[in-house]
Amino acid sequence: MDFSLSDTQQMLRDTAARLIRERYGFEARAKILASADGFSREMWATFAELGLLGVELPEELGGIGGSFQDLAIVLEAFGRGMVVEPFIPTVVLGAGLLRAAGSEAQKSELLPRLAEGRLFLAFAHGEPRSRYSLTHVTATATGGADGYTLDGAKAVVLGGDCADVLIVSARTAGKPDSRDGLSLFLVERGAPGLKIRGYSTVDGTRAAEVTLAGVRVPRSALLGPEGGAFPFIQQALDRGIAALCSEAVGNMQALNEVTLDYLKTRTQFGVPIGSFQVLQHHMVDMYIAQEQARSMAILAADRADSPDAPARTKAISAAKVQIGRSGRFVGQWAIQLHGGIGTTMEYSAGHYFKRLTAIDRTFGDADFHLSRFATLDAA
Amino acid sequence: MDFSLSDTQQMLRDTAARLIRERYGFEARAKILASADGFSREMWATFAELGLLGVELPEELGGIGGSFQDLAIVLEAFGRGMVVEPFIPTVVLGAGLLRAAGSEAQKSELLPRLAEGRLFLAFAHGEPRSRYSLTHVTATATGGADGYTLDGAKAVVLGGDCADVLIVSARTAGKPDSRDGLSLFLVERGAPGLKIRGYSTVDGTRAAEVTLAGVRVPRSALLGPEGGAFPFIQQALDRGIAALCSEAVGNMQALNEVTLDYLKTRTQFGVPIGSFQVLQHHMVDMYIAQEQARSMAILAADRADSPDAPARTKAISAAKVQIGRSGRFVGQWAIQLHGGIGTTMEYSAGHYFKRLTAIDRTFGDADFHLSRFATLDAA
Amino acid sequence: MDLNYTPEELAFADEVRQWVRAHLPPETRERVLHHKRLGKEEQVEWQRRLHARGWGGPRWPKEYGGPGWNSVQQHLFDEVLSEEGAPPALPFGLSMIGPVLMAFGSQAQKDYYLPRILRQDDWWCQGFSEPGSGSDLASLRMKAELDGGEWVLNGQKTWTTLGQHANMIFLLARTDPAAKKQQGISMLLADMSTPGITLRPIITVDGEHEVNEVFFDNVRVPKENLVGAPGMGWSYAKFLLSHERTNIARIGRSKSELTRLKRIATEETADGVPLIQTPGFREKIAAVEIELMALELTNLRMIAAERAGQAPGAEANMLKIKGSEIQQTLTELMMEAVGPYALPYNPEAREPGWHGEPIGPEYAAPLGPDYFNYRKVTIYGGSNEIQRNILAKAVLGL
Amino acid sequence: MDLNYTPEELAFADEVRQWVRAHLPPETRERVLHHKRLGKEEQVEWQRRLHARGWGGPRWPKEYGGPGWNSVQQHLFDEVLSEEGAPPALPFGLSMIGPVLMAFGSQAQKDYYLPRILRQDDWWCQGFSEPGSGSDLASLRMKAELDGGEWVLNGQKTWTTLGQHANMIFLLARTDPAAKKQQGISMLLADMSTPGITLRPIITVDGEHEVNEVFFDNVRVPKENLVGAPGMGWSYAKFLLSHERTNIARIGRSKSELTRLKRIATEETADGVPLIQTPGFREKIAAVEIELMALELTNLRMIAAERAGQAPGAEANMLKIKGSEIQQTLTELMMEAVGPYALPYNPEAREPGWHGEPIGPEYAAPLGPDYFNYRKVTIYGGSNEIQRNILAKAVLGL
Repeated sequence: MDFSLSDTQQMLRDTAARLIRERYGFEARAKILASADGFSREMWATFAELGLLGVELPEELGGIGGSFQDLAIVLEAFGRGMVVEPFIPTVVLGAGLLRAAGSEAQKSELLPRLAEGRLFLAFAHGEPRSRYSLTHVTATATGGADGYTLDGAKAVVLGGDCADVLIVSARTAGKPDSRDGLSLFLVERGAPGLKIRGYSTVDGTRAAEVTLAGVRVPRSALLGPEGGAFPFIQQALDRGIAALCSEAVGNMQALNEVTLDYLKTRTQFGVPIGSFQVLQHHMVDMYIAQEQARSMAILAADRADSPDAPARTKAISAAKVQIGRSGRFVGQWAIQLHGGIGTTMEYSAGHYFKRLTAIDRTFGDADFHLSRFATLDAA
Repeated sequence: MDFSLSDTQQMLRDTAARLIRERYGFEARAKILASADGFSREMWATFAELGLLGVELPEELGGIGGSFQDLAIVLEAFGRGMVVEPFIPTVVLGAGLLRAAGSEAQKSELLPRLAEGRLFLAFAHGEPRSRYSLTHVTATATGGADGYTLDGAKAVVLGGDCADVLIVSARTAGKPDSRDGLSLFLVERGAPGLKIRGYSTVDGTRAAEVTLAGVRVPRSALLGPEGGAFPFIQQALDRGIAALCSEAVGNMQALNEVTLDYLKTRTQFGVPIGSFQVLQHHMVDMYIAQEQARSMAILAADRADSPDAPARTKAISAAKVQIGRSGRFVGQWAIQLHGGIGTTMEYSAGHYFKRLTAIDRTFGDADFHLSRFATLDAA
Repeated sequence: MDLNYTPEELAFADEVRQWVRAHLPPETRERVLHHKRLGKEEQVEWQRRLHARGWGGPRWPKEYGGPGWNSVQQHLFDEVLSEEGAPPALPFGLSMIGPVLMAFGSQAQKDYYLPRILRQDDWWCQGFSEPGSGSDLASLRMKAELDGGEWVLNGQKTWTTLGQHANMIFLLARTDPAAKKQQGISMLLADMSTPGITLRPIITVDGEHEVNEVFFDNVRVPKENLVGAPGMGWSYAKFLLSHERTNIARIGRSKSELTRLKRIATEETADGVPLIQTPGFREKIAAVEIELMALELTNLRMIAAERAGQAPGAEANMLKIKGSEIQQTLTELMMEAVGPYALPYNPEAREPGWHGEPIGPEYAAPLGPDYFNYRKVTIYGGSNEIQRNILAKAVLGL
Repeated sequence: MDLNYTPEELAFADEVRQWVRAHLPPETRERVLHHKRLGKEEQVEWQRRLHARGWGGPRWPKEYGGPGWNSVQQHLFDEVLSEEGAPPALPFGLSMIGPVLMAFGSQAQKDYYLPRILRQDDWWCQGFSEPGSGSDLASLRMKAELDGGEWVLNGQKTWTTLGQHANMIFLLARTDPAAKKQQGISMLLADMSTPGITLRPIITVDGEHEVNEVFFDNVRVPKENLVGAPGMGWSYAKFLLSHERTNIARIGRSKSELTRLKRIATEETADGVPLIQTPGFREKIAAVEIELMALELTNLRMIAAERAGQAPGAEANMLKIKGSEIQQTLTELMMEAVGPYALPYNPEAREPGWHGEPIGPEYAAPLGPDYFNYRKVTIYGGSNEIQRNILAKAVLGL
């Protein structure tokens, strides 16, 4: 048992922390949000330069050959900065799926570009009626040896707005809610029949509604085995959840610091409001919520790449429940302790709160994962 | 809309309050608990003298012809006193069932005795595996024109310990969980084959496990229509719940008063502990919980005898949820605010807490009724 | 004891309902029920229609143009209007400065301002909070100095709701710098177009412009714009805040929001089952519905006590606490109900004239922002922590 | 970072497990796991067996007869013993007065008392709380006056856990009445059989006799029974309470209680479905299981920090807060699980030798009483409110 950081991890932590501190302050982020893309391509190039896009990639593909735990260190720092660039869609989901399911040709074509910051990916899986279900896929892929035709609609595709290549899940067989018959396809932006409607999300990141109407892709666009994509999809989303957990911990810790600082400096009735016992106890409970969340984020990062799917999934669901509940508690109380100022755009607390709220809505909320955990447990 | 008390209600309130104040103090109650029966027959005689046993009964049967709301006034006072005599089993459930389902002969034989304090009743309905289900009855009654033979087991029969007559539910037809085929029977204490194992409950009232092995009863022991007892059972338990709600409000209010008094008089660190803001806010929330519970107890009493079963049942379930949640909150926090002293037998707070806990376990807990309410609502 | 309304009360409610259905513009109703933005003109027009019917000031006494209703009628009126999707009444004139002027204003102020409030000739806003004084109003620093026949105002106000629409402001300022905290504060009225007043929007995290900062730089207002006596502003403000409690539980509105939640939970599905039939979510809806039932009865008990001549004391603060918690739970459940579709930010969809294609279900657009917006209801009008302090002291004697 | 135990650590845990399985009397194990009462002899016998194996003081240093384990080994030892149903270690000697004597006792006290603690020759109890001083220990009033070669004790102690079994008590008394609150308090040891000491049971609401009042009426104890220096009792007590935090989260025990809850929820049914498969109850179990997983990891993080030489500060108080809340939730869910069978009160069923017919399921008898009993865990050892005060001050700087 060892909770200490490796040398690589310490290096990554320091690098990411310095970047956020020096170039991703509240004002800088506000400018990025107000830009045309809603994120910064320049910042993305900096991520590439610093090696943050290739943490998990092998050296021969331009990476540093690290683990998911190494990546989690970066994500925690990004949580503190509320980084809006499409890091989870591209690096955690996209690169993760390519590494797990891709052919050598697919990997060697795409992953070096990704490590260099020249490729955005997005995972187009959820559908308008799927809510948080992993298997409710009604998009279809027909054809075979000479390529496929894709039809369907994909909902709230994170990073879908700017993705160069979409990884689209579609049915080559099976009933709408079956685990069998799911396949993944690489679809280039600009493919005829592909429509991407981009938009901001409430927390300032970007997403898209995607429709596919007779989109033709070659046989080589198939990612992984035809009809056998479910385990890859499940693992990709488990990785996505683990990433959100680490990000949420950075977010919560920063929000707690801002709130604690406010309690110490804001005076009312002639004393700092942090001298009121009720506010002190809420702050203590927010700190405990953060530490409990941190423990579960560590677990999630440890398990994210485990091949033991049932155990992994159970740990990941447990972590998402804890993150959802802690994030809700910390977020709501941070606003309450701030009073009016916490509800304004000009102050960081409300933005952290929105991001924590969005994280709970992403890849299954606390109730969904509590139920999944309970079902796995009873099984 | 009118929340004021009628003259009868004011009279009942004053009578019951005086009785509790003068003769049912904490010490007096402790003596009653320590007695052989676990309750006071003398006290029961006093209830009879004061007319409290016949509030709902028509004058010709020895009552005062009042409503359930009138009875609720008495129950609230009894909640304050934590009265352990089998009032709900005898007066609310037993007399209620007799009035609703009984023949003129049954009523005129039993109800005057009951009003005079010479008859204890109990409703033997729940079974070892029924939990809170109203229809899970596996006890059977076979026979017909020349009488019935009863077989089965009844669980946690409130007041079963001292009942002179048990009202036993049994199947004359139908599957174990069906609404159809349920019948009620009057079974005299001492009937051959009837075994009553009495015991104390955690809150100091009395109950019994009842087994029936070939118990013979005459045809005239049938209470209400053969096979058609379900509506009577449902209404009886709705009345029982409404009674518990009123009792719980008296209980909560007394417990809050005791706790508030403790906060004002107990000093630590040189000041009354009620000067600590965290304890103040908990006390405020306990007060709010009590008032919300009071509102729902008023609703439950208003609806207890309504013939509109779906609307009644929904209101009763809502009330039981509120009572369960408020009672749990008030009870747990009352102990916490008291500290050690609240956990001792010598002090009233712990006894109120136990009674509130027992009330949540009786006739369906908050979760059971939340689910019932939600199901009725979606229907 | 009788929990039912009398036939007369039911007939009254029915009369109100029929009238509202006949006179509330359908597009206004639609916007209110679907949480789209309301235009200023729309709001003014509705108040004028109410006033024309004699219902412009449902809590006002007859002598000032009110209908002279009792507390049950006032409650029923609120309920029906909420259920029918009428725009919520603006409190600033009707329930804030109006009652203060009735109680403490000069005859001239009453004669001039009160009819204008009923007709919505003036849109009032409030100037109490300052950047340094949130819950602690007594620490305010805005100054008003008498110079010739005029008060000269200097300072800053904040959290001024809908100040962008207002032409009048009532405010607290320190007129006697030597006096101790609460003393030396006076209440003044100012025309928003007076030179020296500037307004800066505060954009809240939901992206909306609802509140403002208001700056006063040597703003000169007539001497007559003082309300009542100098130095009494603090006690008038307390009087005002106790009036603002009216309808603070917002039960009628929460009931219509509960209906909306159920409608959404009927549309939304998880694994093909409507959320409203899914254990878990179904029970969460039931839990808030029961809380709301209880609060409605608690409110009715207080209304009955009020009609019986018992002025509600600080117990009424529990209506604020529970009422605001219920409002927040409802917005949270609606956001939860749409799952991932709580994420898209689509403010255009809330514009009165927008007819674009929605992102996800058509009801989704306001749900995320409303959840963020409604965090305010446990903060404004005295945070719930302040409400508990008051209850602890006034009701429990702690 | 590696969340797995090392092979050496796993081998250690396995060694402990095998030994416990071979040496824990099955009937003791049964009673612990089913929440029946443990006899005094049974408790003593278990401690002696542990001691014979060299494991009598798992946190004690080698020089005083401990095994000299690191924090991970200590944690694993606690875990395994909890899981295997060993009687919980009595804290009074091992984790309370023992460490105080090691740090501050005279050589004679160490030589005499420490081995006796490991062998359980003495059963110690604690005399800190007084009727007037719960959380506020500094306000205590018990007096100790030096008279010749002896201290004369007068006063009253309360909440003395298992005092009915004890032959020795350590206590705080005021030796200098002139000194200010915390000063003037000393720590003393007394033989419970000294004339003038009387014990009165306190029966708690669950009907059990676990705590006592202890009265001192001119009780004379030798001068040598003073611990350390006079007037230093307050700081020794703080030292002691910080040691008592060890294993305060009681995670091993909560894990075995979770297993017990799941077993009960598998037996119990609602409408024929086992509770553990019923949505609602299933999710309640899952929620506490996740809380416990998180707390276990939080605890391991602190243990790792401790092994790395960082003494855990007040952050450890969060283990007490969360750990006690989880224990209470578990007792509450077990009580809920049995529904109406939480009502019968059947204390005989908890007696070691009882073999009567249970009322309802055989596991039901302790569930109601345990729920009532466990309210204490958020009260004793510094209530959770006090823990939050400490965290606010020491960790957050508020």
